[in-house]
Amino acid sequence: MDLISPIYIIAVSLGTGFFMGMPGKNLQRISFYLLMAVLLFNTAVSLQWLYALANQLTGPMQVFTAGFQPPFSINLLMGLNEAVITSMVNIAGLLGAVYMYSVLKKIGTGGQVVYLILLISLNVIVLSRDIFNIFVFLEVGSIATAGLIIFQKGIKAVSAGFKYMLASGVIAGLLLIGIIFIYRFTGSLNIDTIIQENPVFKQGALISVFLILISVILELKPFPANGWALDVYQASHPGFSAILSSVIGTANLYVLYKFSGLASETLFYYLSLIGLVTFVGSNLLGMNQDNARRLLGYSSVGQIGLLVAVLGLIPQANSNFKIIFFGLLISHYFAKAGLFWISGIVKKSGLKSWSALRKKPVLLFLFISFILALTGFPPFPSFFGKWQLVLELSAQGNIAAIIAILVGSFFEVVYLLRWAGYAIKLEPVSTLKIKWVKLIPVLLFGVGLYGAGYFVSQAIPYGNTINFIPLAIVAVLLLLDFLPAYIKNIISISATAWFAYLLFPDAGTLKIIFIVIFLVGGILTLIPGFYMKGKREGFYPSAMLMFGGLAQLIEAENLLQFFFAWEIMTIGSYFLIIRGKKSMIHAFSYMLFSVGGAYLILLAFGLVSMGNTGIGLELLSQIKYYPGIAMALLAVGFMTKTASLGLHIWLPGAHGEAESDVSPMVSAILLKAGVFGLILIMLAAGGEQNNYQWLFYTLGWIGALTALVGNLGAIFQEDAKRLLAYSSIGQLGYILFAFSMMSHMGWLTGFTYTINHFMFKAILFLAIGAIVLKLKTHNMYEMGGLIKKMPFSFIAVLIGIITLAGIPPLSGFGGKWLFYNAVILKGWYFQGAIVFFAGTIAFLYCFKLIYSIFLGQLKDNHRNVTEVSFWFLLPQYILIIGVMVFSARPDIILKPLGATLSNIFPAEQLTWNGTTALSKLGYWDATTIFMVIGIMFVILFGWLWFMSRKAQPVKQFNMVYSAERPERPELTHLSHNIYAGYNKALGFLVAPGITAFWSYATNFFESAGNFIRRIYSGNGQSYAIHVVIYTVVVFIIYLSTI
Amino acid sequence: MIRNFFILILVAAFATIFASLFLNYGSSETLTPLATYYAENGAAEVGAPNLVTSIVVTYRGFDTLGEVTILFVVASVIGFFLKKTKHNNEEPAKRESSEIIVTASKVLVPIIIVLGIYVFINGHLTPGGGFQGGSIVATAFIMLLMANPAFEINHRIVHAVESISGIGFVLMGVFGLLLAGGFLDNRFLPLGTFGNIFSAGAIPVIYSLIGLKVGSEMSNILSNFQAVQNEKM
Amino acid sequence: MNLIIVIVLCLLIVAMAVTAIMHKKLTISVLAAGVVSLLASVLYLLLAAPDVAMTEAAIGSGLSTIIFFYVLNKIRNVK
Amino acid sequence: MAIEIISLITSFVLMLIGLYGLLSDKNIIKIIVGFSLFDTGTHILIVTIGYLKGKTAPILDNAVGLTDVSQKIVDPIPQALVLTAIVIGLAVTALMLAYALKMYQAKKSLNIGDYKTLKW
Repeated sequence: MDLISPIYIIAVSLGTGFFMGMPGKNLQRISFYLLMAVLLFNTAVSLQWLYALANQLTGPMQVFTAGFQPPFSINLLMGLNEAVITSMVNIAGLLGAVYMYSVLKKIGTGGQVVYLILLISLNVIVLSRDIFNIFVFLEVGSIATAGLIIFQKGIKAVSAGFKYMLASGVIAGLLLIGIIFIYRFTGSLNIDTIIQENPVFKQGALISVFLILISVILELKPFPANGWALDVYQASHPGFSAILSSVIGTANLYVLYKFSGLASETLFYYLSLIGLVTFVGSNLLGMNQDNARRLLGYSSVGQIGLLVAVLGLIPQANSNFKIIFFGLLISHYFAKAGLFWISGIVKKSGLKSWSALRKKPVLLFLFISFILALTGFPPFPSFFGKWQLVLELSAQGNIAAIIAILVGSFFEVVYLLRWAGYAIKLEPVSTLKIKWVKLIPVLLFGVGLYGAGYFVSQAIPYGNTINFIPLAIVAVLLLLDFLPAYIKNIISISATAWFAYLLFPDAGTLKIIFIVIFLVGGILTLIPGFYMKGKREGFYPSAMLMFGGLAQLIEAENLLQFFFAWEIMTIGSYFLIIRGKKSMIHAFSYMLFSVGGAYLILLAFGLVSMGNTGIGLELLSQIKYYPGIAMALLAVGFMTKTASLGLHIWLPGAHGEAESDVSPMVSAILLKAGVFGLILIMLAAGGEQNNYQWLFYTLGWIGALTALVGNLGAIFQEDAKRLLAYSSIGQLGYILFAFSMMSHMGWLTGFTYTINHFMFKAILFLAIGAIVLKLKTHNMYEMGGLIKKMPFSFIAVLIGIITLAGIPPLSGFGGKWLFYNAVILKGWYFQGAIVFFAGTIAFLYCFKLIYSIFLGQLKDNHRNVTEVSFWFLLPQYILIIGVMVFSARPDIILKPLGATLSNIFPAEQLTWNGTTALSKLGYWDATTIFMVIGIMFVILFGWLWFMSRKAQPVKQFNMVYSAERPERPELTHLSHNIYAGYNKALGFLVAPGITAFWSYATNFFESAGNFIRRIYSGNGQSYAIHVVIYTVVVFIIYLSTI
Repeated sequence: MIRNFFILILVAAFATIFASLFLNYGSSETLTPLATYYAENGAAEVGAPNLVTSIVVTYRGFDTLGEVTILFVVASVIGFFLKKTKHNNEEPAKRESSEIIVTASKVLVPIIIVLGIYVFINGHLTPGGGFQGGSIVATAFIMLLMANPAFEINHRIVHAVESISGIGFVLMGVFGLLLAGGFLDNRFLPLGTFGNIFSAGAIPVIYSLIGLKVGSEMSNILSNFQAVQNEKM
Repeated sequence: MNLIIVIVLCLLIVAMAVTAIMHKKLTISVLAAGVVSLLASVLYLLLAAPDVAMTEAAIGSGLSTIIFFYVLNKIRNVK
Repeated sequence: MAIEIISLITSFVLMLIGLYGLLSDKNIIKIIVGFSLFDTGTHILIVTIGYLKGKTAPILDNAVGLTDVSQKIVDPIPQALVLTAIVIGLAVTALMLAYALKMYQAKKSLNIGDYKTLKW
């Protein structure tokens, strides 16, 4: 294979550049196309090398300038690394020029030449193996940068450019001093020769290496000596900011990578510290930004910091070093360029004005993809990069670094997702005019990002175990998003059914329960979608993302698959939740808790993998280091999804404000994902006699208190959906409590509760959701007397609350019976009493729910309402059949379940005699109870019906207020504020103390960020001072170690 | 004042870096192996008595390419940065230059240009070369500007010289690649007799092109600053 | 002999540099900086670097100072 | 004391003076002056590093001859490097001055503290 030597990239570009300097009007006209041609040529050359080297059609090529061997002449090296980086540089350069078409045209040949030379200089610094040569071309690059900054008119850009020049002038000086001394001490300027000299390094050489490295680091904008860079990001033309962030950053990082060959152990340690400080610090400060480009600047700085940290943390000999580095780098590259480019399309700088994207679905999709790539969600390369990074750091035992990385990532998530929320949710204030030339680069980078994600997933260990089929279905739905909702609904339901069909065959009893909840539940909750009009853009991809994630969660066999599925599910549910009208803020807090939880899980998985080989899920039962901490982290992580006490504050808003058919999805189904996770770790902990007694004891308490607080919260609600949401918190508290008992009976209770909650909460949320949709209000005091208008809904709600309250004959009672047995056998009397008390509270809100909606006076404006849609009733009645079957014949499920559990908890089993369950303490025959009470019910109901023939209907407004005049309309509703009295006694328990705690924490970080960022005073000279201080401080610390 | 005192302390702290370099400096009596190689083989390999020139033009010619590029970029940037805005495009206020300067420039400019050319053509033999010669040429250009502030026609010529010499430089590099050992190899022309003006392969040609390039680039930069002088703000 | 010249040169360089930094008048400071360059080029001669000396003289003290004066002149005209 | 030690010290002192000017002076022009002094300091440093006591310039004229060259000349490499560095220095200084001019045109002030529209 005959390849074009990389030297031609330089020769052709510079030749053309010089040619473009010729005077003449004709040249001016064609110069842009000349520029494009050269950029295309460069891209082609680097891509052919990439192709040839990646497929091992050729070896790396050395270019010896002037025909002499190094170190006597300057040599360029084109290896696989260089091919990758130069391809990245040239592709972005080419697309960047397309994007900047109008500004490059306007500014004329001078500007085009500068742009071209910038790219050349980047190619050279990547290829060159000579330190001084790299210095020269770094200078070329920084001068060209200073020139490109002023493409944007106005004093802001000019002063930013000057600040940049001052700082980079100082940095260049440091580099030059370092270079000349390294020559003095090693007698060479060639990197490879100097590295060979390494054994004879004298102290002076160490100092010069320090100077060289610190100056390259300073070029990479370490926090806090990076004020100049932020101004540049903000003030430059967005097309150039994109180049600056994704391309120049990349090339400079590669320079650092090359120079890091000179570094000693100590210097690597500093590299990692500097990188981590930058990552955490910069993202902390990013939280306070309102200007989109400045925010992107902070994020850029942070990402580069993370990459510097990786360079310092992971030895380059490690087989996964490259894929970690590449995974993180390529995400940053695509996403940052894409976001800066979009910022030039949106034009307005305030984050809130990005809502203009709402009207452009393609652009919005790309925007969100870029944001998710930066925050490290799957299927983007950064997800896999971060995953592998955490595993490698765990293998080193470097937990502190993992924590720092996760904290920094979390800060980044905070501001990026808040921004995404604005774009998705806020009312657009302006419309966008999009030029094709500006859209094409963004589009291509979006495609590239997904492609890179797939590539990286295949390159990391176990990455090929990821099942991408669910994501493919999501992609199909995205492409079909222009179709009417019912078609997409049919596709989604079929796909969910297909997942279920695929999963069923090799699932055990435990998994089957979750397959039913996740996927059959998914189908049932998708059915109401047929009622929805229009296209419901974005709904089905999100829903399938969530259900796909849930399916994969069940399917997962290793930690990576599990975490992948967990994150996919989280994103899907986020997009579902944020669809509600007032959901922006609630979806945001849901996401913060979810991401926080996910990071704890990730950290725990890191601990789990320590000292173990492989990443199979079975490792959870053989944790070698810090098993207690790992288990606790996992538990807390999963409890963010089950909304246990302390971590529950996101739930009422998120579930309450979600769309009518989304609430049942997230409440009845999604919460069980957390339960699934908890079961997973409990199984791994071993049976009753495990090493984590303290943990499960604590979880039991948390469960009990959650039940109490959730139910208390529910009784004070006037909003029907929030009432149900609080009830979910309480119910999940029961479930957590039951499983925490770690006994046979406890787990049977837990599963019974789980199945029940799935069914009755779906029924209730579907029923209430449909009513809310019809009446257009959530407030119960605005409803009333709907029993005659909506009899089917009434029956469904009635059955729902009977199940919920645990009244015989329905399955809730069975749950209670099992519960008392379990508590007594376990001996958790005190906690059990709390849960019992919580159960009585549940009666109160159940009563309130049915009374205020269906009984009492019909409101005037509801005189003409009719029964809710068939599509909402259908799943409710299917579920009611489920409740009936489970109530009448619980043994169908509980028997095989008990058999499975007996392997784990052999002691104190429940034994079955036909349909009669026997425990140590007594027996329970659900079928008989069901029959007896059913017969009694029919008799009593008939008698009542018979007796009430003569009842006299009362006119609607025939009522007496005992001489009091209701001041507000809601006071005419009897059940309004019905439990005010209890509030006096127990209100302190639901006082928003926990909310206050979280908002205090938020405020603390925000104001810390706000305080620290004041060092960025805007004074260019101060920025130069920062650079010097930074150097001196690092040097003095360094000096003490050599 | 406090701020300046703080900076003084900072600079003093910075001096510790220098101090530690200084303490490790040691003394050196002999050349580095790299320099020894150039000293021993430079004459035979490249054929130029001035070793600095051999290094600048050939061994490290690639640096020089970068350096020329820097000047080129700066000239371009300053070109569009300081470009006259439309509404300022009035006739420059004619500042009559004094008779002496005009006459002196007529006499001196050719001499200075010749001197500059001499310096860069002899770059491989004697001290000096492209940069030095180029800057001398640029000095002549300043004199022209001083004598005739509204100096416009030659601007195009300067640009053309700049372009052509730049392209020529790159072409010389490519010739080296195609006809000799590598990019910017001077040996595609015969090395000639050591010490002659036409010796050292392509070095005189390359260095002259560099000289022209540097001279015209600097002239460009200067004329842009000059142009601002006549502009209203 | 050379040693004494070098010492004197170096003292002058430092003195001029301090002048350049401390002096209130911009013209003086720019001029002093130019002189520093010029003196440096003499130093280069003594350090056996004639090429560098020529370059520093032509560029560092020549062209660079001229550009400074162009800018100063422009600013003064505006004032 | 040897020549190279003195000039080494001078180069360090010059760089420090330049740095002090760069960091302390409010006037943009004087900041640039400080920068150019710093630059000159680095040039002196580089040349000094190539200097060897009692050796001549690296030009192979009749006085040096062609034999045993390495015993007679100073190191030519730093000299080659410094040529490049000087030109780069000029380029940077010129561009900074162009910036200064533009900034002055916009706000009629040379005080660096007046250009703080972007911050935090």
